[in-house]
Amino acid sequence: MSGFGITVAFWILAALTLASAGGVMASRNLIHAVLFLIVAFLGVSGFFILLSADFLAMAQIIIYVGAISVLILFAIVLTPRAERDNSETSMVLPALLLGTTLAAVLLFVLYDANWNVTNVEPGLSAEVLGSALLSVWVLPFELASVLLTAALVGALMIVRRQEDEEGDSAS
Amino acid sequence: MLSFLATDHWYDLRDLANLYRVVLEGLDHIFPTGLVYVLTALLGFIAFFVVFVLPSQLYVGVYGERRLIGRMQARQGPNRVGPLGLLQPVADAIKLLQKEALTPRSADRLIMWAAPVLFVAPAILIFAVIPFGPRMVFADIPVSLMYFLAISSLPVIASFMAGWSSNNKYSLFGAMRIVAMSISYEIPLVLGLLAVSVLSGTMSLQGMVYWQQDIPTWMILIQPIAFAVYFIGVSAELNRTPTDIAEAESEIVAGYLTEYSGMRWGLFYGMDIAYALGASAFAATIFFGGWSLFGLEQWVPPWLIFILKTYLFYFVFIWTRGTLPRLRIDQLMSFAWKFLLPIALINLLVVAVERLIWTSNDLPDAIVWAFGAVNIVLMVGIVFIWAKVFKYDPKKRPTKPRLVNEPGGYRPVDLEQGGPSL
Amino acid sequence: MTLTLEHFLTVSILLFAMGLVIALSKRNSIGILMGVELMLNAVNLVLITFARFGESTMSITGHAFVAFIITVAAAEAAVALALVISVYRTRGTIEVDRLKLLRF
Amino acid sequence: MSEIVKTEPFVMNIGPQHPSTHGVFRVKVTVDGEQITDAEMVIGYLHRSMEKLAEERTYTQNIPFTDRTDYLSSMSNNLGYCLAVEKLGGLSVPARGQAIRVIMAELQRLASHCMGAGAFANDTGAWQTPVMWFNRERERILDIFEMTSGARLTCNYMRIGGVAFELRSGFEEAVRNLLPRLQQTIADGQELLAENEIFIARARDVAVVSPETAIGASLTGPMLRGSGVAWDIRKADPYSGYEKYDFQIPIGYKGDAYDRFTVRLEEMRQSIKIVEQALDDLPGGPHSTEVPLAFRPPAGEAYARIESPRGELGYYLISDGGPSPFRFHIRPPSLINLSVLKEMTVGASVADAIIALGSVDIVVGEIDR
Repeated sequence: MSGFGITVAFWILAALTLASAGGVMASRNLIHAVLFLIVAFLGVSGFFILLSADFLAMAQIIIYVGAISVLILFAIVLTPRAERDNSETSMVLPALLLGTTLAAVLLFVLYDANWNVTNVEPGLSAEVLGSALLSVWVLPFELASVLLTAALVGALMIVRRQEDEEGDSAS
Repeated sequence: MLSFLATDHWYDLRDLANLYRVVLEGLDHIFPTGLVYVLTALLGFIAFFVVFVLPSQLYVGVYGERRLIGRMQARQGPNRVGPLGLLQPVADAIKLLQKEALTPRSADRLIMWAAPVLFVAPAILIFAVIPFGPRMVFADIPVSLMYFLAISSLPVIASFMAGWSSNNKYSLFGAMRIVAMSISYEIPLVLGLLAVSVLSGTMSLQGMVYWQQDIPTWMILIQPIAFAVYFIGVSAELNRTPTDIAEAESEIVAGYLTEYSGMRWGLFYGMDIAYALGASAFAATIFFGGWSLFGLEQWVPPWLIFILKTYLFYFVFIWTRGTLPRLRIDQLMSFAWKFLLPIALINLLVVAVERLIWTSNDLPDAIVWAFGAVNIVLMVGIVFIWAKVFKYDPKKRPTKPRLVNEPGGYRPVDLEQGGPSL
Repeated sequence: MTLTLEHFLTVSILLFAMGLVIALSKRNSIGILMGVELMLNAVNLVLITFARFGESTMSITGHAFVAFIITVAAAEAAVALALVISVYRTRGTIEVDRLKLLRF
Repeated sequence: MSEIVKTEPFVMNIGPQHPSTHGVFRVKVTVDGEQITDAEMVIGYLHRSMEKLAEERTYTQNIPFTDRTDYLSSMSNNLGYCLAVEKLGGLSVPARGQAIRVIMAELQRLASHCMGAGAFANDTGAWQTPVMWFNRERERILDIFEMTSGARLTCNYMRIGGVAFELRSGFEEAVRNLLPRLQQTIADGQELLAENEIFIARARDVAVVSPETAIGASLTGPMLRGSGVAWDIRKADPYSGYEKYDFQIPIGYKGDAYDRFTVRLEEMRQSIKIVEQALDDLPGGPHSTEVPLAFRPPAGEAYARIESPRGELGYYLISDGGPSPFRFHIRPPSLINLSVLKEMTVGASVADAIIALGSVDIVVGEIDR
């Protein structure tokens, strides 16, 4: 995988993604953190495009940026002002230590291992993905739809007000 | 597939890609490859901007909309600056540039500054996948339908940023409303477009144009339900009346734009028009045959056909804006969830079955017309069933008050024996 | 310059580590959720990278997994935020170090 | 979402500078999500102390004050005040003067309802179109006022004992040309709004005032009639010869904002009928009785009421026999109609509160005086 444009795109995306992930970590305001998170999501979808996973890149934007981030924003606005603080607990040092160690170990493994790499474009398109989802992966696919329904109903049940339930049982 | 009369001569303006290719080849002799890459992209963008976006925005979006709405509202509209007021958009732009962009003291300065910028970027990106002609498309990617949906979910974030950072209660209201509404309307919108994609068997916009050219038909005739869902969903996403609750000027002043002034506001305004144009172009591509016009595209420049179709669709946006009142947020939400979503799901199911019948029995293309007939019947049927279920009968609903001759106390409503149903 | 597997995996490892640190150290439960989302994204990136570079006849598996992860992430976010709001309603806070009681 | 999730209530100001408070009127609402849990009316931004000022001026000099209370219907205000003074002084008005007064008052009702219906449509979000349509016709009515009295908004046309001037030549023709246009505009408004699905969804069952509440809060005008109570001063306590004309009282079904709107439209149709009848048999003779400029009514008190476009407009005067009133009090229909606003808005959403306020059709000049 080479070429001037692709290389430049990779470095820009890498810088963007990692910097905005750092922004999520560093920003004290929860709303700022979400906005950084959105940029990180967009960066990851850029990587997906670089890795010729067009469909998933678009799905990533639609779901992560269009739905999940918006949900998070909604949740933040619904909880009042005092809860918009994004500071760390006292566990920040151990967490940093653990994170660094994990990154170091994984990076060591990555550069130590002898990956069985091909540079041939596998030609994975949305059609291939679709037929795979509906043939090989049909059971997980159906399970995912059940999961989504369950999550929908579950989320509704959790946030239902107490008095609503009483009103329902009374009527 | 290209039974196209267009030649490769640069002066053949039926396909502007010819001209562009000649320029690209000429530049290739002068500049190194990497620079040509950037230069031609820039050139193409500028040409596109000058030929389509700027005139459309200024003269269809600003001037045309104001003149037409003026006409609908029994007044003149802009007619002072230049002949017929044609320089009005330019004057407006100059005025906006001169104005100070105020920032409230308690606002979140950075986000307030960044919101209009982030609002602009997707508006331009949206046009990248729209085919203006057989070869006139920036990025003919195979998932351009998904691309459109993905990009159109971005400005919501910018609107939210604008509303939240202003630190104004009206703005926050507007931001909350736009977020809630866009989540709700995204779902029927996606399902409606999915049905289109299922029937045509492609997610590429260019592929859909070719599909419609080959049958030949328009998708709106085959899938009226999908079109209805798309139109309602997109006007909700775009904040056009009757769903402009996010900047409802009679309720929350200007919604998320309350604290914006000067060119920052101008960017929001201009890009709102650009989004509406993008949605119109998208509808023209998917539902109205794009640049094809039943063979006429061989003589008339396809891009002209396409732009005219876009403008016609945009006119519908202007028209609804000039006439319809605004719905309340809970009505909009329940409309999305209780009506649009089920209807989009039913449509998807029917279309999937139709597609299955079509491909597995190897039927001729003309069968699509039969599908269209079925879908139209289905649409009418759904509307009637819906009316039955909700006992909707406009004839029995009183739109004029009762008349009495003598004053007195309360007159109870006589609901029995053929009285009005309220 | 040629981009290889290592480039992409390095990015995703760093992203994962950052997500982990965020998830472990943040006080606000929505902040923790954001860390989890970042980690999921990093994993997605790994899967896509291997689907692109790995030598396999079933490369699409990676894409299929990512599709499932995105689905699950959407469900997870919805439920998690519903929980956050529910917790906020009963306890008046969503900061995890103040949520000490096991009793509801 | 906002229905499911409980949010932190916060206070929001609607007004005094807000696109749909119809003047400088302020409602302090406490909202929980989109739902209003408390509303507090703040009035007085336009207070000009008219009632006190009127005690220093002669009866004739007070007529221009009445123009400026309900500035959208100055003719009706003039009429109400003049009726009160005439009652106090025991004066009578010649038949022609009475007919001219009726024509003017009904044209004023048309103009005012044009504004009210248009502004209400604007509150529902029909972006300026109905307001422009109705305003176009209102302008034509104001042209007729200008032709008759020399002023468009603050006409100052009625006098104690009659009207200020004889009608100009061409007046009748102008009015007769105008009426079909008005019919057409009302029909357009009916089609564009009253039969519009979205408009019905927005206004039906919103801001309901029950007949009991309406009577209990002494509402008058379209507010009361919208609740289904047949009450119209023109019928119940006729003045200026209204008993001679054939018209009907429109009453609503449920007392919601939609009923009030349609009642207003129907009142406009009835007003056209009245104007036509009045023009058809416009009596000759003098337009006014001679009343001395420094008119001194005998000591006593009088209350006269008329059906203004907004409801019962009453003028209460006490005379001590001097050239200026001892006490001058206005019963402004807007203020009393507004008293049910809290009842209508609490529990509704912000959007419905705007509809509720618009359906009252207030004029702040009259509320604050």
